[in-house]
Amino acid sequence: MADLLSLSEAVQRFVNDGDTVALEGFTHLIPTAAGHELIRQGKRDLTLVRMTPDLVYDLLIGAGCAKKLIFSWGGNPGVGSLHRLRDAVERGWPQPLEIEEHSHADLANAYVAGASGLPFAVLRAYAGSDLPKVNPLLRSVTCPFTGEVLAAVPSVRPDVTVIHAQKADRKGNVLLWGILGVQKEAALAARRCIVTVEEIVDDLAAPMNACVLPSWAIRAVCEVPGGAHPSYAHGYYERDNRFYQAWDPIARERETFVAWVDDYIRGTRDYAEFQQKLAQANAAEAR
Amino acid sequence: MADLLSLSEAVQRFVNDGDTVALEGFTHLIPTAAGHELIRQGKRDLTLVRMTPDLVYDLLIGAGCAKKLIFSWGGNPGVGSLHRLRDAVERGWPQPLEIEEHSHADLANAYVAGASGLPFAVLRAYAGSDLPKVNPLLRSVTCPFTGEVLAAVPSVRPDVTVIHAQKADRKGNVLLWGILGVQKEAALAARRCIVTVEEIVDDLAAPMNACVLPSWAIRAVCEVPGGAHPSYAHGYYERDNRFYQAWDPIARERETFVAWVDDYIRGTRDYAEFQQKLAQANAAEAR
Amino acid sequence: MSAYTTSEMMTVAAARRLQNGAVCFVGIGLPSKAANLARLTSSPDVVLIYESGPIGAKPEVLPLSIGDGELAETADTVVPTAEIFRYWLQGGRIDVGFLGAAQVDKFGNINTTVIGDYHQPKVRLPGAGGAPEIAGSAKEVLIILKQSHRTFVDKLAFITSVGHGEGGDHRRQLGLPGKGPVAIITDLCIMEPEAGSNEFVVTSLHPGITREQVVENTGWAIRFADRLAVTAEPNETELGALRALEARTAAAHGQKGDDQ
Amino acid sequence: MSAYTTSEMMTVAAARRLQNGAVCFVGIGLPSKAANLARLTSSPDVVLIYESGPIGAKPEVLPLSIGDGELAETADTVVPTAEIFRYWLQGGRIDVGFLGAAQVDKFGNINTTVIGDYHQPKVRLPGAGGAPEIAGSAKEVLIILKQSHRTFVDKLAFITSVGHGEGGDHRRQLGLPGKGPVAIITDLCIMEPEAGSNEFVVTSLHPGITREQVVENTGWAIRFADRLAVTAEPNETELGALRALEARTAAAHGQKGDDQ
Repeated sequence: MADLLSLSEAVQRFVNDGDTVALEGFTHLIPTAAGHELIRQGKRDLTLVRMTPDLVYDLLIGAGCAKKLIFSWGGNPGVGSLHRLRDAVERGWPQPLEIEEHSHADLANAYVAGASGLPFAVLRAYAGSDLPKVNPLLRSVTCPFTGEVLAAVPSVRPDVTVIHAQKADRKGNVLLWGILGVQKEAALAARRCIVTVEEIVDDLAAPMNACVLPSWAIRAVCEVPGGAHPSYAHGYYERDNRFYQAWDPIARERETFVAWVDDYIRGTRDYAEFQQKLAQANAAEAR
Repeated sequence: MADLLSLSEAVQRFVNDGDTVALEGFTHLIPTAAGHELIRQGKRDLTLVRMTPDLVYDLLIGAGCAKKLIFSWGGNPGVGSLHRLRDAVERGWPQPLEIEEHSHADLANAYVAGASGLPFAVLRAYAGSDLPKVNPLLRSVTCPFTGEVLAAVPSVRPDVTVIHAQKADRKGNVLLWGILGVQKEAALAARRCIVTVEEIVDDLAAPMNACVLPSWAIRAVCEVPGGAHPSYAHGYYERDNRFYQAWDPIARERETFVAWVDDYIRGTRDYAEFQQKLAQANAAEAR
Repeated sequence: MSAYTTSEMMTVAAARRLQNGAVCFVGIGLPSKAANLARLTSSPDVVLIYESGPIGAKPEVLPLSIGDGELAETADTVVPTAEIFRYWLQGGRIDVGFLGAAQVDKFGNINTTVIGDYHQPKVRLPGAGGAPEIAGSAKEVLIILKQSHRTFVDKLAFITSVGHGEGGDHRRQLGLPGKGPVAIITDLCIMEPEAGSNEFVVTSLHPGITREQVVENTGWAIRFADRLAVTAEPNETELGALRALEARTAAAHGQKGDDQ
Repeated sequence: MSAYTTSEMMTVAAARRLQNGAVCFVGIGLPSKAANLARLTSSPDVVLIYESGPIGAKPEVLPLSIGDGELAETADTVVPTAEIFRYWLQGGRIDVGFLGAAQVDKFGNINTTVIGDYHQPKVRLPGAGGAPEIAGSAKEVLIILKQSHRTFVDKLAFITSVGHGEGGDHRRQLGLPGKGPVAIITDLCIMEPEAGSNEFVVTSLHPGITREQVVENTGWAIRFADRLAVTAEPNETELGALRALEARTAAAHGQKGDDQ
């Protein structure tokens, strides 16, 4: 059974330095609040897995939490580059970042294999692509019936997966809907799973075949309203496109980035205080 | 785009003698009406695939439509044996029936592989079981990362899959809910798919992440209310447990079976007439 | 204590083995009855998963099929059948696989396929269903079936689902993740694997049952544990819950739901 | 005919390539804009699939991300991302993969990974995303991008997603199921693979564009088809629909949604 915990306590209890950590959410329900908490608690040497690293990993990489990144598309969607990711890869700041690069189909299948307790996934992929030349983990397997050679990729089995969802009930059963991404697979592939939610309710009122993660399959549920900002939570709030654009100049230079992290994340006690601070800054700017 | 057709026309158009045919539905939404129509049209030499052969395949086998059965559990659930299946396997009546036997996990994965366009599925299965001794298609594959030896099974790619669902809209988009079984995978694994539905409606009103088969992924939608009898259609009617019990004496002897098929299936023009006849018989018995 | 049948004793004894909070992959028939009795008595938080797709089913009446609507309506969620086998069973999330059987042998191997030669069968049974992979991947397995010479046999014609294989550490050699059957619960007794050999020996006789009865109804030279217990009789709560469950089931279906 | 920009010409020309009823796997940015323009003009029954999960999306405004809520709300259904790649793309159900690119070469191979050495990159691009398998498995592929010396290069530093590989029947030798890129639509022209060599040659110049402009903006010795067409100008319907779509998008997002 999942415990209903504060995010701070959940991260303290379930995330260790050196862990392989997946924060998943495919443009929707990105667990930003959990990313902040990893920075506040100064987690180090993490191997970060995520199909689309996005702002949340730009932050973690720039803040020095990561030693390795496993990913399949690294950009600021609709805006441009992830400057902190590029700085780490290209110039080793704030520390060198090893990258292990896949395609979306590969990583999605790798999560499915992880959730299925299998050591590898099979897919039709990579013929003619240079990716296998730079990632020795992209191998092949031969069909014992047809002789066809297919791609074999290692399954993803994170130590910890963190996802954000719309609702949990008081027992810790979690419901998400809309763009589901690979969250369910990432949650089930992990040894430990933390779920942040918009709200905790008496009754999930889930449709019969909805995407529900039962309480006993996860470790902690944390109520963190707004925790997926600047991405969105279907039924709760929309994507903050302005913030994605605003991120570009913040992350472009090391100085502005460090100042922002010191101010907004290390300088706040928790996500609620961060939200307050951000709202104040936005209000001041609007004046 | 799916055509909205009568069941008779759909079977005529899309099922050929000698085809590999999957009628799926895991205790729920079993496409019985379609099974009847295959008999009415005298389809022959079919390779029948189905996890749980059930009454619908006992019928097809006894009526002489099948040359081979691929399955993983063959019984009359809650009642006992499938007498026509046994008679065909054990005594070759009305013709010899080749059987290819799997486990549920295997066939479910084989449908997933079929839907995924893969030639085989990988699962952790069969170690210590005698099934691979009698089914040469249960092979193995070695993980290129861990060296673990896993089971490899051929994917299922039926020529035709038939499923029953609750609703379609007028464009032919299909919605099902409740126990989903392997229907979606069986539908997508097939070259051609026929869906019988309880009703055709203006608006599916499907929840956002519901199990919907888009019209363009299937060939025909046929409105056949009650078409899953004696199984059930969630939200429409319940399982007719009495019929499962009544089937036992009907199917036990060749004579009673042939008489029943001649009377109720070959002796009726379509499923609606069958239902009428069955209702009359039940009413007569109740008097 | 009111009178009770050997069938009731079997179901109650099996239900007691299911720890509260355990995640249980439930076979239809006897396992489903015992698992639901556990849920209605000592283990209200047991999680019942059926291969058809319901996770966390809490049926008011026993299902007659493995995919009754009652299971879907009372579940926390209903997922595709393939997902049950892939993410939940093979994914290592099942604590207890609860199985019936047509025949078992002394190492808890199960036959549900055929009696006699596979190609010229004396009796053709339904086949594997979900059992081989439940037996392989559940963290542990409970087996429930009525005991007789015909069902407890010295040598299985066909091993559908492996228990402890040829005994000893054979199961580990096969690379199976789960630890296999930890108890066979019958209408006469409870058997558990002997340390080392993993041969099933009687560890508890149901009240009023003699060693001789067990020996007569076992197809191999069954042995008895040194410290042989007597199973506690069904108490009023257990019997009351079981009979109420069966009465509700009969009212709904006209059947008690323990066949097959 | 009202005046139009080269960008508009590119989008309109790309939209025209999408047959009504085609099932299209849509990349974000330019492909998404062109695919939605097709849906709003000549091909109302085109089926748009986005890798995030929506099937049959009919957005009123252009999505800024590949997983905007608008896509989910207007879709026939929304499935998990892994299912999109497994059942729908790899399953062989995609007629047209509609891709953007950072760079292409003369065989329609695509680089979205890196410029310069992989380990010491001059420019680090976002990476593969869904493109390699879309390029491999869609029945055919359309590529849309602005033409310049920097984007149409003689030799790619990195082949992220294969087009016709080294040309000729190389693609078939690789065992790829789809037939690969059938057109590259730019702001200057339309290129199509030459029969046999599968080298992309210009088959249609956009109105007012000269051969010299195309040559100047191509990093390889671009050739022109013997029968070189001139692309039809955008008509009022096309331009009207495109501008209305962009206006709705700008009103909703404060952006036109054509970046990246």
